[in-house]
Amino acid sequence: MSPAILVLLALGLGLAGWIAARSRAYALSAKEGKRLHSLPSYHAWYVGLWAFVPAVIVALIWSAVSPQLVLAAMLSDPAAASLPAFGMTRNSILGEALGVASGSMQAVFDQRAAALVEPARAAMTKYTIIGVVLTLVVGFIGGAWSFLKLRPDFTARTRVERMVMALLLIASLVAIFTTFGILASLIFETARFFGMINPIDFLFGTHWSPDPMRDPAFANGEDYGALPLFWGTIYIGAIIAMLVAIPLGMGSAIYLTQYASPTLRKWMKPILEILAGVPTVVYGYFAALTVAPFIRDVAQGIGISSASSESALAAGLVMGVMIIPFVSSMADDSIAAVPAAMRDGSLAMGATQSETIRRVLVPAALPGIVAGVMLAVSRAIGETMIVVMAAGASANLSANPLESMTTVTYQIVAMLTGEGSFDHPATLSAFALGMVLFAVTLALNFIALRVVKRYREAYE
Amino acid sequence: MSQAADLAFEEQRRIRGERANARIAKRYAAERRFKLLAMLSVVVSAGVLVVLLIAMTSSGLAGFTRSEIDVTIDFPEMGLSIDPAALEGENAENALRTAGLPDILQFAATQQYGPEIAAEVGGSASRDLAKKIVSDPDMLGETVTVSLPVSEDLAAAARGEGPEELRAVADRLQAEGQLGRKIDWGFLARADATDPQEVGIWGALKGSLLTMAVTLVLAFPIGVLAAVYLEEYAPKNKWTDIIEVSINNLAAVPSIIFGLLGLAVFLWIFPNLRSAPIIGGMTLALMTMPVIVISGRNAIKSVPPSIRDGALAIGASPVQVVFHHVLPLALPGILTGTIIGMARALGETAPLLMIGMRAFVASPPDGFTSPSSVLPVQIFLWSDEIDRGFVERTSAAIIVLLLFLLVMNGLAIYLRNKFERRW
Amino acid sequence: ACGSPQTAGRDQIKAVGSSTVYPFAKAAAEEFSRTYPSYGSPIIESTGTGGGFKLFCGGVGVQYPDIANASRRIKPGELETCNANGVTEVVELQVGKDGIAIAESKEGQNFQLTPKQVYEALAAEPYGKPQTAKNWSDIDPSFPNEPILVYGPPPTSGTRDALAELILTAGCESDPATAAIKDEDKDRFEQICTEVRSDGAYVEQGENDNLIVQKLATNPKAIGVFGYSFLEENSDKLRGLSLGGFEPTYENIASGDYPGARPLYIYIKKQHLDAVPGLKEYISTWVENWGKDGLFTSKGMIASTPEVAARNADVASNMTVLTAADLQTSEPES
Amino acid sequence: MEPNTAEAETAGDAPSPKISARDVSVYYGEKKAIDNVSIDVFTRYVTAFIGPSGCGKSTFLRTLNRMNDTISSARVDGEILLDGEDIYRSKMDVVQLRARVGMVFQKPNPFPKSIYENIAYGPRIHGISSTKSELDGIVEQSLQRAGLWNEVKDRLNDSGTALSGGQQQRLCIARAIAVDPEVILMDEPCSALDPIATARIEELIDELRGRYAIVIVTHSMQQAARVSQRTAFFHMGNLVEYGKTSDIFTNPREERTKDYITGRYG
Amino acid sequence: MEPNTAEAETAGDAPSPKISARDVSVYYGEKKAIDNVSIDVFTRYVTAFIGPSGCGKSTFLRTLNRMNDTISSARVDGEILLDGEDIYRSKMDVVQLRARVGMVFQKPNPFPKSIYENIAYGPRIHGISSTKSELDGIVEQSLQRAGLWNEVKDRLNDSGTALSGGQQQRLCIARAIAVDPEVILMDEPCSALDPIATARIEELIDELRGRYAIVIVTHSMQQAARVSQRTAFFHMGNLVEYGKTSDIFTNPREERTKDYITGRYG
Ligand SMILES: Nc1ncnc2c1ncn2[C@@H]1O[C@H](COP(=O)(O)OP(=O)(O)OP(=O)(O)O)[C@@H](O)[C@H]1O
Ligand SMILES: Nc1ncnc2c1ncn2[C@@H]1O[C@H](COP(=O)(O)OP(=O)(O)OP(=O)(O)O)[C@@H](O)[C@H]1O
Ligand SMILES: [Mg+2]
Ligand SMILES: [Mg+2]
Ligand SMILES: O=P([O-])([O-])[O-]
Repeated sequence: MSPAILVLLALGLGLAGWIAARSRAYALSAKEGKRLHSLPSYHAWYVGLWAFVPAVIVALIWSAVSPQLVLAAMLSDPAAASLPAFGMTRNSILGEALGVASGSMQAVFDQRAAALVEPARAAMTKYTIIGVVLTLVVGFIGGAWSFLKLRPDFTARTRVERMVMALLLIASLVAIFTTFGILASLIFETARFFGMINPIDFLFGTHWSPDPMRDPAFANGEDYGALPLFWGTIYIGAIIAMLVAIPLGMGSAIYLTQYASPTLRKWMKPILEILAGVPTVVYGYFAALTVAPFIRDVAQGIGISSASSESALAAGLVMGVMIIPFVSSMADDSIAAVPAAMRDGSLAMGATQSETIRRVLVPAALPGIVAGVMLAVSRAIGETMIVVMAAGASANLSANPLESMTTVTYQIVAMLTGEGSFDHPATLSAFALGMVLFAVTLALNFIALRVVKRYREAYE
Repeated sequence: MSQAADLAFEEQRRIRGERANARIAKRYAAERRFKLLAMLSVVVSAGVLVVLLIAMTSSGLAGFTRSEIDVTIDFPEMGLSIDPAALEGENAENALRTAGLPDILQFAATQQYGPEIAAEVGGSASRDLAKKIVSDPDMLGETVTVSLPVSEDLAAAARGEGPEELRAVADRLQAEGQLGRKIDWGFLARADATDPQEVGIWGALKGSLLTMAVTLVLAFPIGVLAAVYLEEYAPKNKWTDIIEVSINNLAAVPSIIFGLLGLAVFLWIFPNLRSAPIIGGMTLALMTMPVIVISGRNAIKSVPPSIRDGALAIGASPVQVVFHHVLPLALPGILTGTIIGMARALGETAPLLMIGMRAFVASPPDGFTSPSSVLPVQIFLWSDEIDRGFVERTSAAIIVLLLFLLVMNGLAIYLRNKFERRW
Repeated sequence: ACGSPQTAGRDQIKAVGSSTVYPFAKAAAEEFSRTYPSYGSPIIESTGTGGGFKLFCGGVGVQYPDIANASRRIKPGELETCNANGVTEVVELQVGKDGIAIAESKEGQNFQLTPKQVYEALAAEPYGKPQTAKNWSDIDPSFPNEPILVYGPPPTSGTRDALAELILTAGCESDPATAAIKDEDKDRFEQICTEVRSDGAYVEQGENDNLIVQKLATNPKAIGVFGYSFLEENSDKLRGLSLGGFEPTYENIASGDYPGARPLYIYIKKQHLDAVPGLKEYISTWVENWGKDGLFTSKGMIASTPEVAARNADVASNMTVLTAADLQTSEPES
Repeated sequence: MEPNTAEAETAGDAPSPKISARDVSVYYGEKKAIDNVSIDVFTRYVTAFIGPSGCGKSTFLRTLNRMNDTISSARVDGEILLDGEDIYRSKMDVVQLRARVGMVFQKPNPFPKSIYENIAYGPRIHGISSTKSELDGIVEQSLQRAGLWNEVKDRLNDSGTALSGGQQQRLCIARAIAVDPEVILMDEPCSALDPIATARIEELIDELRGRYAIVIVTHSMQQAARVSQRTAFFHMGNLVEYGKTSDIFTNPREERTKDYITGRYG
Repeated sequence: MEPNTAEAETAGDAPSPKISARDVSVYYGEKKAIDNVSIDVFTRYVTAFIGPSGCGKSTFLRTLNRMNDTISSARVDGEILLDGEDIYRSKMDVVQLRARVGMVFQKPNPFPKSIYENIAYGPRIHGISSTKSELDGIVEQSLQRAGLWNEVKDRLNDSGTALSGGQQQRLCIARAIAVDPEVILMDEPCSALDPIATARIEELIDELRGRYAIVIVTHSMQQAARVSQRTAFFHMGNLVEYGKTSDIFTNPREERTKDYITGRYG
């Protein structure tokens, strides 16, 4: 409640400063009869920001500090003496009292809170008033100080623009913070995991059956061999899915860029893009309910009785379909980036269109296409829901696509949603798996972007 | 040039021409094959989409209906004693319950159908009835026939599943027109429940909307501002490179990793906001931001430099150039990218599983901090339910989600086509 | 976890734990929020029993759940963890029973199994010797000559615990030589008796029991292990396999004849009782509905015997705290 | 064609130069694109820069209003004085400099806004007009000076990009005029236009030079001969020759100039 | 420079034209880019198309081997006869037509393959050679005719794009020659080259015309004068004047030709 009020107050101050400075600037230009260095609106923004930003900072700080002060005031009230010592119950009672005092709750559940409502209300009023006054004073000082600087030759524009630049810079730093956040959230837990399990066992072991119920002290590197997961991930995401996505994606891209009429292209391209827009949970459902049973029936129909209804094939096929638009749009871009002169050169030699495509356009676009495929692979191996719903949980080192297989992402979900406690190697393995996934996708992506860039430059 | 050389040249040309002629039919056949293959891949790709949509729609449409049974209640006869004033307040439904509405309903149903079938007029039926009464209190003075949901068992029997006896009963009731599938508008208004007859999508949808709101509010401004900075102002140095590389990489990081980030960082800072849309929104915002930055940069890049030159040359400052000229022109492109990024976030499941948005929440969330689920996670949860009534409900929820996504994607495509221009 | 000091309490109950209890907990939550609309509706997360105890025993405070749902009894070690983290007052309620059902498709091979045979088919090292059985006929010549394929729960799940404890260990102990190891080397004994083979004959199914049901329905050669309620729900497609001569029926499980029956519990953090509004009422919702005609039986739970129910109702009203001694001495009768 | 003022100069009464470049060198990274060029540009003259492609004409032109600031690799040595003040001194306000030294580009680049807004933009950001009617006046006056008023006065709200190429280029000139510049730089302003539009712009340049110093880069010697009074011939970054246009074309002092003019290269 | 054959023609013994365009008009959608042009092109002559930018030279050139088929909006009226056969008749095989009428583009466009593969590409797709050694022979012969053999014979496996601009253009010419065309069309083949490379290509064109009919589009009148025996002057889609190069440049019949040649526009 009160933070909103204080922020609104700061906004009001800013607006007042804005208006005052603007009219001041107009008055200045009228009086001096010459052009101001900066437009009146820049003067307005300058003062407005100087009034608003300090005020809002104070307001936010106060909003963080004042609840503690209110709490202290409540605890010093005699009625608080009877509060239970146990922290959580006490906090809950205090919270109820505060809730009623601020009006967000109708009545207390716990009668012990009733006596505290009045002291809470009094303290809140007091500290709200102090907060309002503080905000007003700071905002006013900021506004007045900047207001006094207004002159016809005052470089308000330059200064406001400097503030804008600072804002832009901060926005772009968020990406770095995020990257750090990801690294931080993975590294510590991964390090703890490797403190319990030998990385060699983890990376090269062939047996995966962590048991979160076992005493962590007995956790055994033999049960943490992640190779079957890596294999499942690669088999589903990089092999089966790509066997679907590359031919279909390339074929679509070639047809739509080289053969289709502009109208057909205009309609088909977005339709194919929808394939990438369908949520993965829907694909997962589709894979588990429609594709997987179909595959199993077909497999049993041709006499493969061991066909599992959760199969790498089902997950991979559906994932491949999901990836088609990635491949096709990268192929599309890469083929389009081949200069028209190449195509003309080939056609002018008397090549047919397919000869031109196969022998000139595709080879020339190959680096871009390869990069696109790498991006698609990185997308596929990071895909979660399809494998969670359709690939199964068994860590199988097998080349039989009809068998159930598990992937890195599946195990991350399984380990973290089955648990939640951060001290067992089984749970921590999720972070180590995440780290591997992160590293691999980053490497793929990095190389792919390099390739694309280098090869784009080659034609420019 | 000698005559002989000329003759030799002509001869050579003739021979080669003949060889070429001999091959021409084969080459054209190869051309046709190739074209056919390419066309086939388009057809197959689009075909899979069509199959998927048909599969979902055909099994999902039934999810918008449910089995209801007609029960005739003679209220004056029953003598439900309730203060009309109690029918006004928030607690009206509860008041009706305490006043004995469930018993009255059971009694009426038993009278009409016998005790076995009356037992299948589920607990939810009395709540539905209470709702109907609250919206139309005059009912209490009349004899009315109301259509009320039956238990999942009877509903399953009506679908032809479950024990034989019940199926026979259901068939009889259906033949007599007393049991039937009715459009269940409540599906769009209720939240999660344990009984597939009782579930609704609104709780999860509201959770999704709240989550998306947080995502948009965070990712859009940050993304656009970062895009402007990188494309227009960033000096070429190591820092800029680092920023660029991290943005490009973030766009490729698997979504589940963002879930790990949310779990390890956001839930560590705000442990009591587990399952809350604000945490979900923050997590998805980090995921969406790079998409917006990249599409924003492309949109900004496609604004021709001549426009910038023109503005600079009459004395516009770099900031004015961007905010007066570049951004307005790039806006459609930025919006397209934003919509696509938001659509992706809306369909995202895995990262939200990591931060507890998979809990059972029986009432729609009140705000950004109250626990909730989201549409795709709800689909995931329902797909796990044992009651087979959930199968069609799941597909129905998928239809709702797909509709949202199709609309968003359509909007993005429309924007792109409308504003696509070549300078 | 860190964070700023929490002044506000929580206005929603949080329960975590068993996926077997999850549907009943959801039903209880639903009923609770209808009866007491002024409280927020409880948040139930299905994390598996073990995972649930880990979260539950993390400590006291808003960020920790108030209730752990469990498909087995809390282990002394877990209770110790709880105590060590300050969760000193845990109340145990047995809310009902569930059978672990072993079942197959109606078109299946119709086995008559004993716990011993199940153990021999599923153990990683039956009686400490390498697993050699590939086909059912390797276990018992009267069984069909078909490969062993069992879908079952993963190690995170309580169903798996119950399988290990109630069926596998029982089967394992029937061999005197193995039973003898118990006293010599408890660790080795546990390994021999509970470790499940991982050569593909036993397929782990995640927490999603529903998928097993579907898989069995379409693969008559396979059998599956899951909670009884799932079997009941799908009785038109699946047939329960008798174990030691008893079919998995409501009556057999209620009476305790079927060896796979297990009690279901909820564990309440008493320290939260005053702090979380509605927690008391939520517990009474459980108590009111766990009878034979209550809400839960319609969802597939098997009601406890009236005596057990009465005793637990008592515990609920007095909020009697569970002690380590209770766990050792009085196994509550099934 | 040679105006009176120009005659005056040759008669010895030299006016002070509007822009005076002293030993200017321009680098793109390591590469030197302009080598030690000194040149004076006068008001009421049209000064043409000619030379083969890549010789640095555009580069030098853009140093005159610091448009090369936008190219991060570009660096300028030497000094360029506008009315005696060095425009490369650190306190120079580039924004105001560019208002004083306007520029017209090779390809007409109107903003994708209405014709009115195209012209009004400059006065707005510089705060030149305080009232709407004053702004209307500026727009009309600028369009009139650019010879476009009659063609567009009834459709000021149409988009500037909807005009023909020649009209767009005149719009850009009007836009430059609207902020009252002292110098107008034009980089091959007619090379994207058809002959008729070109003729129209050349006429306009001739009218405008009464008020402004005009510098025009052109690849067409014919055009230089037609519109300019002074011609500077650049070759490979060097200013080879600078003088009266008539002298350059009829009587070049340098061999390279002569070769170029007689079509030996280019 | 005028070859004997050409003299022969003027002496009355007119050979039959290799290509003969009759009333050709070309449209891009609604827009007419070529208006009713009739022209004859002969073997052993270099025919130059000149005219201001946008007059339709390239458009017309591309009608001669149906390269404009690749532009969906382009439409051709009238007939174009190659050895008396209309190339726009429906049964015409475009693939074979283009093998007979080769083309060299403004910017050298070697395929991003080895030099050898660049040349071998045409013979391969057409199946002209049956053995590897025959193919080697074709490659060597073509490179020799294009005057590139000595420069590249030791690095046939290097990428074609690694050559200098002038070499690339000769590679493109060699590539065109490799399929034994009867006509070679060149669209401003030197405009991306430096003067030395240009001179080299001009020499080559002069050597080649002994065996082929060559049509060259150029924006440089000097070049047209240097390399061609026949010149066609286009203006705004019309063929204004066509005749002996020497006549066109020294004694144009049309006023527009004269204006253009003397630099009144362009
Ligand atoms: N942004 C740039 N970065 C690096 N080099 C540049 C840049 N712009 C121009 N150059 C180089 O500087 C030299 C001079 O270029 P400039 O554009 O000034 O020539 P110009 O005389 O205007 O030619 P044109 O008649 O083709 O416009 C050229 O060699 C060119 O390649
Ligand atoms: N693909 C096209 N679509 C529409 N119009 C075109 C297309 N290509 C050329 N034109 C138009 O046709 C006319 C003739 O163009 P063309 O390219 O033949 O001229 P050109 O004489 O070769 O000019 P340049 O010397 O600039 O190459 C021009 O007005 C041009 O704008
Ligand atoms: Mg230039
Ligand atoms: Mg051309
Ligand atoms: O979730 P569980 O009941 O299997 O522990």
